[in-house]
Amino acid sequence: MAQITLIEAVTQALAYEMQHDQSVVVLGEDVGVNGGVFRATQGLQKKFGELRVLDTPLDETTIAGVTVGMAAQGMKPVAEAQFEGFIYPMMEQIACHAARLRNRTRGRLTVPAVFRAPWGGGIRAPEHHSEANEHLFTNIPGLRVVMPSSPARAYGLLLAAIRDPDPVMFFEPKRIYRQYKEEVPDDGEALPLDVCFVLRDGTDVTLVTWGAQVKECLETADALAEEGISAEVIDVATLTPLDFDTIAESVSKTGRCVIVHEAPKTAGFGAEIAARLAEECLYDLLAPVQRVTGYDTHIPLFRQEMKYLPSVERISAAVHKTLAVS
Amino acid sequence: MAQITLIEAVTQALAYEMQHDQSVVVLGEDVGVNGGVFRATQGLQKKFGELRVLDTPLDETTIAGVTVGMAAQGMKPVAEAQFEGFIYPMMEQIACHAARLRNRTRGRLTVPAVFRAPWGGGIRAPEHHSEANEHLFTNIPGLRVVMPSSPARAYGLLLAAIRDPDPVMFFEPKRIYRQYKEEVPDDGEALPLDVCFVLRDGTDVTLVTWGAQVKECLETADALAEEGISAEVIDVATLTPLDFDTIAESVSKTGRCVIVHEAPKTAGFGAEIAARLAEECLYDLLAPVQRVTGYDTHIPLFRQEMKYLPSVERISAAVHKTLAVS
Amino acid sequence: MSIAATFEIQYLQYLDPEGKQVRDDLPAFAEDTEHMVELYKLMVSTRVFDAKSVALQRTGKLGTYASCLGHEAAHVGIGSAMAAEDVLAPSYREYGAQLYRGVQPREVYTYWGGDERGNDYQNEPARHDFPWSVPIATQCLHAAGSALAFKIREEKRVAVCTIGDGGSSKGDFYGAINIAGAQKLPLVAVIVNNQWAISVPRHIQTGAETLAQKGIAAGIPTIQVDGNDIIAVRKAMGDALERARNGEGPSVIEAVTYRLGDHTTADDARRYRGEDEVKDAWTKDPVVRLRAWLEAKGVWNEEKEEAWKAECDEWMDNEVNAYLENKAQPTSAIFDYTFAEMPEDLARQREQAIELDRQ
Amino acid sequence: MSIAATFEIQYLQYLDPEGKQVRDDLPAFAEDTEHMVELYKLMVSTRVFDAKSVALQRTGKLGTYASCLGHEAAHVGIGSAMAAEDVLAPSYREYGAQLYRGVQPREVYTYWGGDERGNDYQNEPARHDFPWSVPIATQCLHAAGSALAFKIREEKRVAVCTIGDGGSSKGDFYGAINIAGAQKLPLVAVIVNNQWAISVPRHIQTGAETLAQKGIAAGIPTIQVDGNDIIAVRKAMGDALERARNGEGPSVIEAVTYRLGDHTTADDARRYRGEDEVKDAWTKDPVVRLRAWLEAKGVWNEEKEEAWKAECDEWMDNEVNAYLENKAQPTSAIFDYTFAEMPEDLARQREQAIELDRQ
Ligand SMILES: Cc1ncc(C[n+]2csc(CCOP(=O)(O)OP(=O)(O)O)c2C)c(N)n1
Ligand SMILES: Cc1ncc(C[n+]2csc(CCOP(=O)(O)OP(=O)(O)O)c2C)c(N)n1
Ligand SMILES: [Mg+2]
Ligand SMILES: [Mg+2]
Repeated sequence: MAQITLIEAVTQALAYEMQHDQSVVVLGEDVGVNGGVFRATQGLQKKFGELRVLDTPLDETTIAGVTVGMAAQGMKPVAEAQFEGFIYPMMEQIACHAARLRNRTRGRLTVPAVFRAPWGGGIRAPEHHSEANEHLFTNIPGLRVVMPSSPARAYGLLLAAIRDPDPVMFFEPKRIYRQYKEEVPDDGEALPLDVCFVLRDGTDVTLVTWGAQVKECLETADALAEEGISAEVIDVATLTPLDFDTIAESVSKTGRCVIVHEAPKTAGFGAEIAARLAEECLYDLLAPVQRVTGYDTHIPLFRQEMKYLPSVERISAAVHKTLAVS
Repeated sequence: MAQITLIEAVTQALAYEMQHDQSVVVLGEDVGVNGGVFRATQGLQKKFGELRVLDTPLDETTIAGVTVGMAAQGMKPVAEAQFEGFIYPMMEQIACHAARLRNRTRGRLTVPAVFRAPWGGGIRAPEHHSEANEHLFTNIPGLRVVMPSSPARAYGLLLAAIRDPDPVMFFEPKRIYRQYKEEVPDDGEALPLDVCFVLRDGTDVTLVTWGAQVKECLETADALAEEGISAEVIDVATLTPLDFDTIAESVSKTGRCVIVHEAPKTAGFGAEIAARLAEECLYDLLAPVQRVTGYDTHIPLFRQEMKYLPSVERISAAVHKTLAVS
Repeated sequence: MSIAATFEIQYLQYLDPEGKQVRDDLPAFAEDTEHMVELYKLMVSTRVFDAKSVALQRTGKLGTYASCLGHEAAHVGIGSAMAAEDVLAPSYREYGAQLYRGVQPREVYTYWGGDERGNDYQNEPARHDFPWSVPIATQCLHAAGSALAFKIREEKRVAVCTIGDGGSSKGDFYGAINIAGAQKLPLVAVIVNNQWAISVPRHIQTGAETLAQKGIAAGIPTIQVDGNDIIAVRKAMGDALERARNGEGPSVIEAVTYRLGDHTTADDARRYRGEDEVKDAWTKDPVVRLRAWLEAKGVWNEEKEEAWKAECDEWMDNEVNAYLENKAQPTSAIFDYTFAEMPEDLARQREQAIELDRQ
Repeated sequence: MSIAATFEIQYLQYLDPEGKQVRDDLPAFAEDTEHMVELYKLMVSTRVFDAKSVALQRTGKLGTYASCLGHEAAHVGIGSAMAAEDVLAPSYREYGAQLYRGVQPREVYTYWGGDERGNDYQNEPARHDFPWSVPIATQCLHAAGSALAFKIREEKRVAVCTIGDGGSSKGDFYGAINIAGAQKLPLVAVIVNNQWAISVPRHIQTGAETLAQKGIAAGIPTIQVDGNDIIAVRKAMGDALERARNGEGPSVIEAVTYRLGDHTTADDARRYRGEDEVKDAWTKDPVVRLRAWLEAKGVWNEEKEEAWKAECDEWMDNEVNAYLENKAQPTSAIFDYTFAEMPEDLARQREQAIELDRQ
């Protein structure tokens, strides 16, 4: 079996599901002949035709609204925003309709759609191409917000997202699109959308993260291990609805938690996890929860972006800070 | 001096600033002859003309983009979204330009604009007219998110918002637009945008809230006082950038904190405050932080909305829960 | 200078304000007087229904309500031209079209009475239609998306959206007709131009002489019709639907009418528009006009009118009673339609809310 | 049927692809051959600049870069027609217009080199222009807002936005021309139709025969011009600017051209378009065309061409050096432009970041 990258896993999941379910369609800007600017939809139009892999006019509002309309009439659209920085024009359709049509109509009409977008910084991209704005969607009821961080999880979670009867925001950390390969059997097996994944067991501290920062956290855990510190690493994967139990269990065990994300700190999704810990695990906490995040500024253009993104050094420093408390 | 309501205070602040600063203009849907659907701009067009109080075509994207353009060219626009549920089409202009033009151009162009919107539920309004979605803006660097909760604070904070050299989201809790009157001298005195207001001193527990829930919290504090419980009440007023120090000082004193807001719980702005407490005041906390909020659902249509909104009973119950811990 | 393209916007009218027929080439459906009487009856029942709604609101039994007074020809014309399998994506006052498609007055009351069940239309074909869309113009894209679904599935169905003069300023409207034009989707977008968007008059919305010409921007057929003349509306709809069903793509129709009432019951139109204008608009009343034409043809009279109105009154009273008897939803209903499957956290919140209710 | 409105889209061209003049009525500015030579020289320097940028990217000294190859007549035509006090709101490849208005090549390099200082144009009039706008079409509303500011302040200035064929599908473009039409704002919106939006061809964007006709939807004057003929572009711009300056309101101009290069250096156009099409487009090269015309007039020749190119090379080398010598901003710069006044929390984060850097 071939080893594939995260982006190839996305393509593989799309192809699998389009093959097995006629109601699945892909739409967005440049998704057709070009196969998407990152090649996520490479080869799909050739296989499934111009209508099921539809190049749209350049208007994200249109893409989102048409997606809602199709979904409500029985299709399973997978819409692409070319970059997460261009998802804003989709907000009205997502918040007012996709996320609530089921609720508004007492279940009469539903929106089984996926909104995909390449997410985050670290690839030396131009202005507005490096946003990490998942927070926009995490306070909207009726949405699932999902972020894969490995080829296998990209495949399994995307399949689950497409099959889910409700709308799913699916954010792909573009920084690790091609970072490494792994074997991902094309067996159509979905992964659950209601669990966090414990990627590494540990006893001294829990690192909670998602997306591109999973890699940084695993590397930090490696480095810490050399110092004799045992870090548990959790990939949240599905931010909302959140599987807090898995996190709580881990932090109850380790007593210490460092939350790592790329978005700005204030009101980033890390706040929710820290808040839950303060509410439900207060007595298990041996030290204040730490957040290692982007700063409360716009991500700088690429000449300085690495200074903005959480690094192994910054995560490590936070871990040491929490361990210093006894 | 006449006693005025919160909405009248908004009008008074707009009129004052338009009178004293020629660059201030008001724009939005129905803001002209009609004076806004809530009468926030009543009488302004008559006084300042059709161009400085401009009825726009029905397109919030247009309103937001034109606001950015005018502001960058030296005006101080105050734009209105008719309800906060209709602010979504403004998101792209707010996030990509208003909040970052200063940063993008290293200070060459700036956006001294205010985006006003009636906010929240509780007035038996139709579908999509009761949203509390301030969270959308709190993770966006470069924005101030402000919410007044009394006529005097509406006047002073709105003046400050208009004068601020950066963009301000100004959300007006429509539920208390006309709830009570107070004396608000039309003296052009602004209030600071970087402080939380301690509205009531207390020693046993700190209630942290904003917007329409300030009233609920003050009522709860009254009720608690009868039981001999002394609650401190903080009106956050400016959510971002947050004056955490005032909150920290209070919670360090009381050891207990209940955060109250109308938006859904998960990833609402209450999470940020709870997270900060967990990070910076962990050892002062005598009990887990509680959040009393809207549920993680869409606010129901009005026949059920009061069940959704935080009530004195729910806040009170949370206070008792935190006091039960010793 | 050479000419790259030329365009023409046609205006269609069969009945003038007095109900006099101004053209000889009546469409086939209009030759069928029995059918025209049916349409007339629905226009009347729509008006009776509407008056009842306003009355309910005035007596505190309904929340804010958006009246359709004056739009009866446009709305019934739209609804009656559509096939059952077509899909309607309305804004919030197209009751005349919706009643035709099976929406029940009690559902309208339930919705404006602050209860989500009003959006859960029980009868086909409305059951597969979209619910009222309050966020302006968003429904146009739902119709475009539906049309795309029909095209992909090779179904001979058409999606219809309605939009106001004000709404036609919003980017979504443009996006919808644009993708429909590019992909030749079976979409009919009807601009119900009632001259006002709450307090904002038509001329502040746009510098365009007609709203119909917005269709030119999308390169699609477009026409302006007298929106108070149901024959004109219905004819233009019929033509557009037929083209769409035959794979010939989308159309725009501007139906010129007038909002005779306030924007909603929360509005007071006297604040911003003169009485003369409204008085003048009443002389173009779509109901009076069709009645005059039908009476001239000898197929309608005062007696029938009274009988039908009485029937409508009874119908509406019945609907009102059904509405008023309807108990509020249980607390659990706040939670139960958020996801197909209830997340654990939400289930806990649900339990808490139910518990709180018990106390 | 009666006619509600009629429209005509004119097409303007003075020079054919061979540089042959196809009309006698040359505009005054074009009679001034010295001026035309100046325009030609800027078209050439723009092309030299562009080639240098691509080369810089290929050698790893620049990030992704959006080339303007083939757009020189359109861009220089736009920029040269504007008055200094006017405002330009470009998208991301209108260097020809921007160089004319004082943007320095080193600023362009700085921007695409991943440094915000590139947006901080130092020279007037560019200093009051908008920076590049990556979120498609958003700049059109900035121009409309600027135009509104000019109107309110009674300044005789015009705002100009440029937008691509793809971008003209986005709601913002429609919103901008619509409010401009409704309020008669001094706005000129130029659609630079280069046939492609990354990989999406013009016909997938819209069913409209011309993009110019989008102006009809806003009820404003609109024209289609040969975008490879700088005389046509400049003439249409001049007329539109004059109308706007005189209070006669906004215009749309469609400049028909072709994107001869890849969308950006991150793109490979061979994936989605045929070589024949590109070859054909090269026969309409705007630079060759103007040169032929100037040479026929006897005011330009090979020698002058070589001399000017050499001068441009030197200029660009100088700019490149200035760019490459520019040190990265200090860490504090990540924080310093977020607000006019630094919030306390942010100041703490700033200190931490600087501290981290020191380690
Ligand atoms: C996105 C959005 N913005 C604002 C509103 C508030 N609003 C409700 S109806 C209306 C006017 C609509 O006018 P028009 O489109 O002409 O339709 P009409 O009410 O006349 O049928 C406005 C501004 C809204 N519902 N949605
Ligand atoms: C809102 C938004 N969506 C998507 C993109 C990604 N994108 C960048 S350029 C482009 C195509 C633009 O085509 P066109 O408007 O024709 O301009 P051209 O590049 O041809 O000059 C796209 C889709 C973007 N920058 N902004
Ligand atoms: Mg209207
Ligand atoms: Mg293009």
